Amino acid sequence: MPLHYYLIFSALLFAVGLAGALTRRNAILVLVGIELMLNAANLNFIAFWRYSPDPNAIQGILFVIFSIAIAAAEAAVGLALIISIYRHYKTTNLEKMDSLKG
Amino acid sequence: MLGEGIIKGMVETARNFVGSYSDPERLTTVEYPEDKIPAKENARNFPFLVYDGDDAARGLRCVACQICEKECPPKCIYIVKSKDKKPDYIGKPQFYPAVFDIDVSVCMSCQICVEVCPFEAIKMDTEFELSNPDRFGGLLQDKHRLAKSNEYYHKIHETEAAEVDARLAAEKAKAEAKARADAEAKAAAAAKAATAAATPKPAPNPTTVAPAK
Amino acid sequence: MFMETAIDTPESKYEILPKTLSNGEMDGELLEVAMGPQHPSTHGVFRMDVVLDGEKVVKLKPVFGYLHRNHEKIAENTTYLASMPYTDRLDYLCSMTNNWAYALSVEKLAGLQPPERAEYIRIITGELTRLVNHTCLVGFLLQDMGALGTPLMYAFREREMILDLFESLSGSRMMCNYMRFGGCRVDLPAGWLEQAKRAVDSYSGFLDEFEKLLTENEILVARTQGIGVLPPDLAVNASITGPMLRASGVNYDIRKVDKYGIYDRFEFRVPLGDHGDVYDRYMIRLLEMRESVKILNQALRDIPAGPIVDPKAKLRGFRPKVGEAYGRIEGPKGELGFYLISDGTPNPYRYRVRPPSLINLTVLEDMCLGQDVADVVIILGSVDIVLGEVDR
Amino acid sequence: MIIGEFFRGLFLMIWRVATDQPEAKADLLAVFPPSARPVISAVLTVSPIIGIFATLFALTTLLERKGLGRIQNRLGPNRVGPFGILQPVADGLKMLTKEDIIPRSADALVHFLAPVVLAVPTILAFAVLPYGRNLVPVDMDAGILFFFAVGASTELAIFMAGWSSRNKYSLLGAMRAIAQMISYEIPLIISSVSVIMIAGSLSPVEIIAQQGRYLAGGFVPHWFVLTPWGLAGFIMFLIASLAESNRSPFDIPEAESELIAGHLTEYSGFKYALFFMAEYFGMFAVSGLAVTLFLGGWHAPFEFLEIVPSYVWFFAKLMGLVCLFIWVRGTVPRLRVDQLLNFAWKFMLPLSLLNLVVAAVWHFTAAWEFPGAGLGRWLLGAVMIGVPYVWLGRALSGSKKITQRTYRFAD
Amino acid sequence: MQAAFAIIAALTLVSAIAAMSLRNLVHCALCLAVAFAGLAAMYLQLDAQFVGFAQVLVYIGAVAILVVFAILLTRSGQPVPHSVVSRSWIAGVAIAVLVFCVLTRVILSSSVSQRSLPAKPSPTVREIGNQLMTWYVLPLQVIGLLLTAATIGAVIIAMNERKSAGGDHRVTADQGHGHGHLAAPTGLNEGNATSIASETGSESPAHYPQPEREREVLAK
Repeated sequence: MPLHYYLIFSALLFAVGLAGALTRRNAILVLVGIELMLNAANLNFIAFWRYSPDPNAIQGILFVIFSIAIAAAEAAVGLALIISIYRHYKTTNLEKMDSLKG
Repeated sequence: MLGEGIIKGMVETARNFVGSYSDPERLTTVEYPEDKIPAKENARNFPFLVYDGDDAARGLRCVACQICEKECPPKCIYIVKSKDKKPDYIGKPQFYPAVFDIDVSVCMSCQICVEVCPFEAIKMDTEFELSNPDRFGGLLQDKHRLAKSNEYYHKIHETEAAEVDARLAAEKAKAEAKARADAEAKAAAAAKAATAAATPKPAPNPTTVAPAK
Repeated sequence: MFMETAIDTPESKYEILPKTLSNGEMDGELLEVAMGPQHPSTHGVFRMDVVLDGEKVVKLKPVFGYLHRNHEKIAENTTYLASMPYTDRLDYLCSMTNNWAYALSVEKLAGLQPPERAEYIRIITGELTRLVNHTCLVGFLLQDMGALGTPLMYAFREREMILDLFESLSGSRMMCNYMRFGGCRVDLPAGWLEQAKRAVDSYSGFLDEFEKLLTENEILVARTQGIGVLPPDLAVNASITGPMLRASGVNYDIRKVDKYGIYDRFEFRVPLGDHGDVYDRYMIRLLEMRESVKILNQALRDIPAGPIVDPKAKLRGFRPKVGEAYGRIEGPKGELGFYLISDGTPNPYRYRVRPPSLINLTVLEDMCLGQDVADVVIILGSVDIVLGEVDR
Repeated sequence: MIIGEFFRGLFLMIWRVATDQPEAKADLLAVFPPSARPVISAVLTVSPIIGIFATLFALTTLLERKGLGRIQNRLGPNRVGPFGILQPVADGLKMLTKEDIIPRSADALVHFLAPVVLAVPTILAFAVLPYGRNLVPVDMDAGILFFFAVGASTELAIFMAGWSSRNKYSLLGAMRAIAQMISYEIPLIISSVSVIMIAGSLSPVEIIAQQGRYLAGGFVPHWFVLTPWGLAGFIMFLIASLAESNRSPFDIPEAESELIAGHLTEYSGFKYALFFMAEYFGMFAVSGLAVTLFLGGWHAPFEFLEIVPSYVWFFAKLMGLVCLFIWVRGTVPRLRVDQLLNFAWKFMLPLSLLNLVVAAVWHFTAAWEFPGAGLGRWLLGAVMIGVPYVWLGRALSGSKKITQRTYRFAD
Repeated sequence: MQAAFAIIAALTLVSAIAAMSLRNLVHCALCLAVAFAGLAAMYLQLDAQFVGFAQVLVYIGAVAILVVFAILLTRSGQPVPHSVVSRSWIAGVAIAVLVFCVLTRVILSSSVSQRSLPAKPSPTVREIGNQLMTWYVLPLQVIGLLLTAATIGAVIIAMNERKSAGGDHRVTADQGHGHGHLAAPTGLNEGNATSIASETGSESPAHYPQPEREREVLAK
């Protein structure tokens, strides 16, 4: 199975995540979209590693492990921020969080 | 140290676990339909009517005085007094209950009817297996189902029944003695003797005893 | 949410009340839960409308009356004697003390004096009832705490012996209907005293076992200490009585105060707690059981022979003279009193029960605010209510 | 002909499994065409696992009810069949014939999917456990990681159950369940990391192989539980696995006296049975992992007992742990949520991290050569974990000022 | 191989689209979990076991749960009255489609993408660990630091700010909703308790001595 199947699938996933992040009103779903995009990128790393001429060079895997760790940290902080914002504005609708004043 | 109390508790439960095999005293469970706890002598469940002799219809002690009907806290007794009279154990003509119903589903087994009955006619049964598919009719006990012999009463409440019998016998003897004495005296006093016969304990005429309300 | 651990600040209980509650709006983060009437641990048909912030209680409203049976009005329409079996059903765990309190008030009304032996029997059955009640209570309390039946089953195992005693005495295990105005209904059957002595002797062993099982258990201690604190001044103002009041450190026991019956002849002490929390209420009950065992040992030793009913007492046609009386005893749950007004007829003109369960329940919200849902259950358990008595 | 071969293969398979021989399935698989072999092989592996654990589940429910009954001085179920042995069958029939109620306002699809989603990972977790000398369904290089990964995905199922029921108790129960499972997953994983560190492998087979030696003439097994860090890790693993499988005293999510039944409140019939089964399967899986990591897996306690088939030891140890769980359940009351989380974060987590250090010290003191070095090592490890245990325990209970109270008596 | 890829890809994609387009946020989160699981399956299919399991452990076991928690804590589970997408959704979709087209163009034009599958590699966990502890030890430390910082930061951000929120959340006991009904006047001490007892009882207050301070040790 050629590599570009995976790459196109990954691009599709990335586009879905991007579309969600750009269009949804809810802050949580925007974060979810970003997570999807990150995952699509991870898939690329794995696919390239698997199809690389020397699969025993495992940089691709290590990159994904680091990326997963960062994504987890990002999700935790991002969601904490959203909860904090919700406490303040009583909404998670991004279009209503339009004032800088508290 | 943390965990000490929990370990102590676990030792205790282990002791009970082993104990339930080695020491059957610990198991209070009785496997009901096969084993039954023998009824205590004072046990009470639902009332029944005592009759003397063999014939339930003739020997019924109840004179339909309706005291129990009035005193019954949940009002589960229904009595209709007869039109005619029949002789009681002394031989005196008394009314008898034409209808005597107890709704067991309402009865709360308080024994007050037994305590207030002046004629020792209603007593508590120890029978409790009365479950019935018919919720209304099956639990409404009429005179025929309620009537149980004095022998049965002796069987379930030995001491109490013996006392009751002794008391009734004494009263009967007293009444007979009095009747004999009176008969020897005057024929004119016979009517008066009849009223005096039962003065000590059982009231001569139920209607005068029933609390006027 | 799971990162916020243990905000345990009972003193700030008023601080966390959101303003929105008072004008009927619910804050977005609050959750209103109706605990009951069909809930496994409300000890009957009882409802608590709880407003929760996460798991913390910010408002609690007890709702009762589901079991209302019109007890007082029924009693005003039947004879004095016919109310006696109904008192069994008030607090159905301790019918003997209910009977006693009612008999006591009728005796006050009618001027009856139970004979010596009857008084002893009353003390014996009353203290046995206290054992039954407290045993059940600690069992249920630990069941509410999630100890999955083990303490409850041990408690029931011991209770069984006392119920057997009650059955052979009065004919019924729970609905004893045993006391009568001016005495008791029947005399003790042969061998009863020996059986009672055996039961009482084995009770200390059971209490030791029970304490070993759980009193030192870290989980129990952590669950109960400092939970549901009832300060003594609040307890007195809310007219809390019984073990709950004594757990708050107020020395008030009607057995000592009124010396009703012949309690002045017995040596016993009244245990008092210092913290007024659930743990104290639990321990006070265990300690009270030990004191009850002491009283029982004395009473079973000293009981005299003699009649059991005041000869002046009448079963049929009982009409006390015009007047009023309030008889009260130290029931296992608190002060149980019956207030009666007689107008000379066979029925009381006014009949009123002072139910300790209901009055002890009034401080439930004050004890529960700021605690967890899980604590509400054990606080309710430590109040020791029986819904038959609360709703009447 | 084919049928004869089939039965010969079947017989050989059973014989080889029973006598601990490798390649049990080979002859039976040879009967089938090569293209069908992977599927047949998988079926031959999966069906006995599910069958055995389903039977074990039935037996354990009976054992639990009987054992709890005896602990509570009751008789336990004794009506269905001799000594109540058929009680699980009766329970199962009852569950299956009960009406399946879906609340009107519930999210029907999620409500339906929740038990399925819960059951799948719990069964998957059985895939990596070695049940006997040559009985391991999937010998995976990252087997332990797989176990924890599938274990982590059960949380979502519990959330689905709680949320879709549209019941406040269910939701509260689900929130509690998630908080609890996430908190206890960390000590669970960290306490097994000490074993992974010492063994230097994530493969259960390898970990068991490292515990296969015997000391002192074959009477002291080289199990990890017999080292200070192993003992501490084992106890912490057990506590955390009690919490992971929602067993008393950590049965907070379905706390009967508080939340009716938590996330199970709105479930009935077969779905409820699935939840119930998944809970027990989870308990088996996590006990099996405890056996694998700390108790030497399928190895016999003494060398001369190695002649007994290895799977007997595995299941004996497993049932021993299950009995311990039942015993604990019969004794202790339930913790409160915040206490439970406090316990996880303030006690279990530091202690399990410390246990890693102790394991490292143990590893590096292996080179000690002086007389009494073994004992010295042991004592060093025990002190290193014991002192913080006492100290942390005191700190944990000290925050609530738990003291032996005294009571006044008034005359 | 192809079939497995097709099934996994379709499942992942459908659930990803569902996660981004459903109205009910909890459904979105659950679909997201399915998408993550599909990606994990795809990693397994690409012989990256360790990463696949790590994906399940982290994404399904933690991130999806966090998302669900955030949804519950912000009460976003209820359906919203207005549209779920923003006013500029057409632009957003257009950008996404554009990005996809560009990416596809690049992928298809690259020679790398036509590479076929080499022999199955066997990266053991031990190897990954060795790499992490030797060549990649600095990134590992940095990641550790980042995770610690993120944990602390998340806790601080999400911490309950009621204590600082001040007045508008506070009510006093009296204006509350009937909490004061049993609140005792301050200063009622045990002496008052005694006097109350003496009112109801028939004996004089002298008979309610404060219990002797005899302290009995509970332990027997």
